[in-house]
Amino acid sequence: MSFDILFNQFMSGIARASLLFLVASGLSLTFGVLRVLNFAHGSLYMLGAFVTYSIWKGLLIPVVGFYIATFLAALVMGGIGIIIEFFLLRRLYARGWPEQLLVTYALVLIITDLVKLGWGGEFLSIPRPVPFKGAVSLFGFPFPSYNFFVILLGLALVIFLWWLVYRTRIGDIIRAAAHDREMVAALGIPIPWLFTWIFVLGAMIAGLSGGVAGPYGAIALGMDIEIIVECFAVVVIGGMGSLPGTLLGSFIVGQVYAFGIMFKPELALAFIFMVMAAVLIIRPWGIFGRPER
Amino acid sequence: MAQAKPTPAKEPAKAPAQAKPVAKPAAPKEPIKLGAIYCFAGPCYMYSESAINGIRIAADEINAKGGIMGRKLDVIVRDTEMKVDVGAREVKDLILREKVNFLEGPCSSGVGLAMQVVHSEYKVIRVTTMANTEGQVVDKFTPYIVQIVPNTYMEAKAATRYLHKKVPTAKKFATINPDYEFGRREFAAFKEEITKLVPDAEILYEAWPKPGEKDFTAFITAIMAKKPDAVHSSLFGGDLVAFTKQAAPYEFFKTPFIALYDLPVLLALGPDAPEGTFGFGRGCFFMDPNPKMLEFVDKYKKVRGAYPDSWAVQAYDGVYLLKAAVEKAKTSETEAVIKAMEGISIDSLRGRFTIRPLDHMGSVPCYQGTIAKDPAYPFKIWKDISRVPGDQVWRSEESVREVWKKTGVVR
Amino acid sequence: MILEVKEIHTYYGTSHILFGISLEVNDGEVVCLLGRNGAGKTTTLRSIIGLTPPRSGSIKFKGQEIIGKPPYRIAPLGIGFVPDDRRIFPDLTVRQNILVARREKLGAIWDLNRVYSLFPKLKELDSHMGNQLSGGEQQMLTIARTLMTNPQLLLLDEPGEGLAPLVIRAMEHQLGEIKKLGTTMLICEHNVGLATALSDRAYLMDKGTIRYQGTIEELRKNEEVKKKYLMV
Amino acid sequence: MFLQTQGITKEFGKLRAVNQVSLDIRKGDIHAIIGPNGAGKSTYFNLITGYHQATSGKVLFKGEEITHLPAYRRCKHGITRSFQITSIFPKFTVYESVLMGLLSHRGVTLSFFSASKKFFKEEVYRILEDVGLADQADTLGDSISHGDKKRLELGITLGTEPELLLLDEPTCGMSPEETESTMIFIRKLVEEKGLTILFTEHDMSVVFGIAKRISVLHQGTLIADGKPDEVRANDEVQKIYLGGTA
Amino acid sequence: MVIQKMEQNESMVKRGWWLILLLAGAIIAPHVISDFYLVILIEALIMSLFALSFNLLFGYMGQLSFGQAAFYGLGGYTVAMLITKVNFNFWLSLLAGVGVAGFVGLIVGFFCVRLRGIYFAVLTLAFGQLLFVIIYKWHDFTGGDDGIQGVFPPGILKIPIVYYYFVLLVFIASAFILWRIVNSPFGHTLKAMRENPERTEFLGIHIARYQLITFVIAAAFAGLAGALWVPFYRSVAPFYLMWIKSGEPVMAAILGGASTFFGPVLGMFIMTFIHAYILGFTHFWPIIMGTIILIIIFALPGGILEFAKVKLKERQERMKSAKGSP
Ligand SMILES: Nc1ncnc2c1ncn2[C@@H]1O[C@H](COP(=O)(O)OP(=O)(O)OP(=O)(O)O)[C@@H](O)[C@H]1O
Ligand SMILES: Nc1ncnc2c1ncn2[C@@H]1O[C@H](COP(=O)(O)OP(=O)(O)OP(=O)(O)O)[C@@H](O)[C@H]1O
Ligand SMILES: [Mg+2]
Ligand SMILES: [Mg+2]
Repeated sequence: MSFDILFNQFMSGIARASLLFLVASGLSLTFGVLRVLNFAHGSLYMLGAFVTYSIWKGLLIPVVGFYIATFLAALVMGGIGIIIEFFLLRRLYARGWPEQLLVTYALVLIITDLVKLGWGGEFLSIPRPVPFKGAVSLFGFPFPSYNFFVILLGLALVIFLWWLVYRTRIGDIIRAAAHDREMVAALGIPIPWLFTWIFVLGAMIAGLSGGVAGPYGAIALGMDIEIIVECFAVVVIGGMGSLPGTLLGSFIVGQVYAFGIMFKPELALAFIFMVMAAVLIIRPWGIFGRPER
Repeated sequence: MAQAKPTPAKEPAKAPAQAKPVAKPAAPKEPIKLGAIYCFAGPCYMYSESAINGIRIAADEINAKGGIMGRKLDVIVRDTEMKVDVGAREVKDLILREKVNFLEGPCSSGVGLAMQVVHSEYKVIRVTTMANTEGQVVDKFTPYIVQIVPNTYMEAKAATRYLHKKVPTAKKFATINPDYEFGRREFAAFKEEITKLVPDAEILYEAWPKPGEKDFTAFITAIMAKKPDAVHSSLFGGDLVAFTKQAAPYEFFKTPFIALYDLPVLLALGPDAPEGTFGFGRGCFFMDPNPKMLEFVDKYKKVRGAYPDSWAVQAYDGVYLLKAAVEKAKTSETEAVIKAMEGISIDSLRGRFTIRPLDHMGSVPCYQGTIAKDPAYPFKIWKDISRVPGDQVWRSEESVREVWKKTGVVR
Repeated sequence: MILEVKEIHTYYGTSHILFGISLEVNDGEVVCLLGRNGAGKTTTLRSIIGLTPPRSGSIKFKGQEIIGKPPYRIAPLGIGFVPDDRRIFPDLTVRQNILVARREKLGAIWDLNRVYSLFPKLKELDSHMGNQLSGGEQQMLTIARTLMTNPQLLLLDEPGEGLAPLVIRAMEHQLGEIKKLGTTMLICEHNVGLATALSDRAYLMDKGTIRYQGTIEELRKNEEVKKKYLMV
Repeated sequence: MFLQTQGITKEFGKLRAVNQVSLDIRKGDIHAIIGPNGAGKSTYFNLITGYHQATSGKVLFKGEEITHLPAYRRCKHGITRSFQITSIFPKFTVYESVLMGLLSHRGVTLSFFSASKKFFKEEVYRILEDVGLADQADTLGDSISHGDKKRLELGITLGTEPELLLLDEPTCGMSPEETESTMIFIRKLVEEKGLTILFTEHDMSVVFGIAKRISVLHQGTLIADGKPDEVRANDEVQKIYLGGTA
Repeated sequence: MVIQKMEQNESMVKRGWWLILLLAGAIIAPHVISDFYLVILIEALIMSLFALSFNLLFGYMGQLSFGQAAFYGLGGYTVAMLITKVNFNFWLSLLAGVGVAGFVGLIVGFFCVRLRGIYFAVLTLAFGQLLFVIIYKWHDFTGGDDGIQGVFPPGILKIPIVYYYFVLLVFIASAFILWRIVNSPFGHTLKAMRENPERTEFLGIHIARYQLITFVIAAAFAGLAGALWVPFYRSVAPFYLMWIKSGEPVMAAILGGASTFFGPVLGMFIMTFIHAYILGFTHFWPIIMGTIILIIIFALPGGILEFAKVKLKERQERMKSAKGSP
């Protein structure tokens, strides 16, 4: 097998990894701080895609319409994030994580039906925006330039989140609160708002990635469940709540899938779970995760 | 009539006591109940909505004209959530609680197979208009099933012929099929047919994305790396939309390609639909613009404000098939209707078709075409349309019997 | 008077813990709460900072009613709380643990250097993670962290717990320094030496009520109190 | 020899928390380990009880090497510990908590079909009387006070009927009165039940009140070991730890 | 002490009445309800058994398994394959279903029990999905996504009402066994591990071994539930192993009250019946279910039974204090 073919497969794995990272990073962030494994993250992603579509359709602005729509959709999802955090999650932090999990699961159910009611379950699609319509040539093989856009966006998000979590005081507070919110509050830091904003940030990332997914593939019912299971695989492999872990997890899942498809297509999916199980057997808390003790 | 044995289990089906025949001969004016059971979840949601629309329009028409033999047609809708256990249970509910006379649906083949055991036990007929696995009529046949959607075997065979006609020189193929019953059967039929048509055909690569996959990049590069002459696919719906958009920048569509480019997909793709690429489908207005169909389109547009897709068309036909059979049998009693159904011919939106007595498969047509712009529509449709009547591509009776021998169906 | 607690009743769920506690702390004073295990000392402190808000009564800080406010509103008014169970943030280094509590304000006396000079051991551990500290090191860190909020009133729950004698001595000295800087303190402490060395006055608690109050001298003179609570 | 550590060492990265400590603990002793904060006392305990694995060196218990045994096996050998930060069962009643230790020690935890209520009632109450929690038998673990929790933990460990009991700051957080009663109780355990006790403590009145032998750790190294008076007289110990307080 | 004992006896009698009443109800139920609700009742019983198996892990051992459906599905598949492929004896097939589920539980559990909390949940989810993918992909052996149809129980068991009594019997026996287990010293150890694994380990308990035993027991009972379900619906499909199915007992346990023995049963009954009822007139079931979950979690913290228990206790206390004061 020649190099250019392998390289191309590698690049398609990278593209997939970027999209996965976009989605999974929000999941990982909310888990890292709020200790809430947000099942509804995929649903926010799906909703973000549908909202982007509607705004894009309504705006009818040629070139930049899609970018504006995605940005606005991210804001809308942030707003929905505020509602969810303020009215639901906030009342549950004192309770066990299983109940939080169940509440976000309830949101999955509710959002699915809301999308059905609002958009009727058609497959929608946004054409790829200028200037990412075509392809560039990599070793004589075309590579869609929109994939580059997704990769760049993923990188930008990595840098932003890394800066936020490890280089700012907010980040210190986030990591402190992840462990002991009562004590952080007793130091005079307004915890509830911190949590709201973190959740909102997570929701906005979900909305943004949903918007980006529009031109990437199709907007359709079921994309929530499809993505969330893979995101779980990503965060579990990388270590839950760890930013570098999420990055590595996305990379691994993307590449395992891409090369699985190339060499043994019918087992590509099984490979992901096998890798996941293997990682967990060797390092039960994921590659960058920390043991509980 | 021979009794179908659902399994090779020792128990003979000695009119099982538990299966209380519920569809009793009714008082003349009692309505006829049709249980419409579809899958309102995920990718099936939209198809199911369409089907229900088609069924409701048909029922309204029939009722406006005085019903079936003077009896009103009641439609009761149920949801399987695309889960086999829910599907099986909802069928029981329709039979036991709602006491339906007939069933129509579902969307998912797996759910259809699970349901079939149940309604066959309770002796209620189901017309399947969407779930099209051959398994229902061939491998796991029971007399309580009637299929009026081209089954996987017919559909893929016809599509393969079209592809071959268009690119007769193609020898090296790649395939990409959703990895479940439907895709697997389509692939098998493609393989069988293409080796018949092109004896030295070679399948270089089989891609098996999971249903619901939205990222095909890796599949696309893997296929292109093999440089096939043509690509066969049974991708459909949102998956096909995603595939098409991701494949286009790779200049994938320079290679001849055929997939289930029906109305909803073309609508969603809009300008992104690849012109010159081949599609196959199950019958909507641009595939079969006969007067009856166009009349239906007008009606549908009035009610729903949109073009009907083939799912609405087939569901609509299903209701009229039942009407014809009941009127022929002059009763809604199951066994009589089955008898009437066998060999019946009706004029449907897709032209005339007949139910083959042996396996209750309708000789419904398969359609293929080439994607093209049409000034009359704001979206792309097909040209070079080919309509293949079902009896040209369906499995021969011997072949059906052969399968039955293996799976233990006695008839 | 900087803190005035009047007739508070506090519950954990359905169990009634504090039965009308009243106490006062004057500006610049160090007051200690003494009492056996389970008397309700911790609960009193938690009531003041708002972690277990009382159901009734009144708590005034600098004349302002603070009952019903959440802890993150109460703390910035100038109250710092040092919990008995330390609660170090495990994922942060010692330095980050300290800095996370920093609150910029005018006339702030505490900064990183100052707390490091108060607890030199912490400076050595500067980049260690919070979960790698020994018990006593954690105790130092939790006090240092709270000092960074520059509180006017410091609530200390057993600050000497788990500390080596020399460190206690040093802390006694440092708390004395803090006191000299004008910081008011309310301390719960079982280490009588530490408690009495610093305090001006004391309250004795028993089963959720105040049993006795007085200056340290009065306490020392009261034979019964001396025997029961001071063990000297 | 009852418990013996031979050159035991524990490294956390670059830090040597415990450095080549060789120590013999005699049966029936009350043996105190003291030292400044961060000296390595808890880590030393952790090495004996199996919470941490030693980097090098050996732990021998009754002549048998237990250096690499998992924690639960050491407990079965008769070594039980308390934790510096009290570790109890929050949603168990005091009674149920103590019962757990007994069930484990008497080896009935694999019986599936008999009611656990029926087991060891008297023994549990005897322990509860001993630690002074009998009147709180039906109170939940997380709703007793800090000091009571310490005693509960002691009660739980006693359920396993250990031969060697390691107590990490047993009276820390106790009021003077309770400290006194705990001291009396510990002494009684040794005298009546023949237990061996190894403990750490920063309260010098406790250490010099009950310990028969004292070892001093400093920066992971053993710097003194002997009778209380000898240790008290040690200049270095005075300098780094006691500072004239005892 | 004596008074306490008497009170205990009294409450035991009370509880006993409860059970006898329920049992009587269960015995006459099929004669008073419609055919359809008999079907639902059978479903609810089987699923309750599934929920109980889950709650042994969740409520008692304190570990949330998100892959319990894998064992449920394996039990079902074993029965289905044995009956349809080799014409195996029905009763032995049931046993085999239990055995296979338990055996796979042993392998999966070996890896899972080393983790706690959400990590455990996600690892079980991963293994569950792996098993799902295997069944789904192994088309030749398992029938792939089609599943297996035509799994008939023998003879009169085909009659729903007979099957109902059979299921009822199995359910009662299983519930009794589980009840004994959670109240045994073994159960006490489980609860201790839930409360504080570290403390328990240092009392001489090999945590992993006890969790593994429990995991296997739970897997076996889940397998039994699956093995009962499949012949009732005559078919099995890979969906039965999927994580969405694993979510059902989780919901049931939290809704009904995971800290009570019968909470998950109550939760499962409510879910099954409401589901069956609501699907009758709308396909917007998810939004309704979602809302119900939210309402129960916010209005009845701890789940229905737990909430009722707390309220009852509060009332008793109030009455006691009212009586106490002259
Ligand atoms: N898990 C760990 N990782 C890294 N360093 C650790 C870890 N546990 C302890 N240490 C370090 O080892 C040293 C000894 O700690 P240890 O807890 O044994 O002290 P100690 O003597 O018990 O002190 P104290 O009296 O304060 O409880 C300390 O400097 C501590 O920071
Ligand atoms: N979380 C809780 N839930 C219920 N009751 C509690 C809780 N915490 C403490 N209590 C009860 O409140 C009472 C007072 O406890 P508190 O911790 O205030 O005592 P304390 O005086 O600080 O004792 P110590 O000196 O042991 O720390 C105790 O009887 C205890 O049982
Ligand atoms: Mg206290
Ligand atoms: Mg220590």
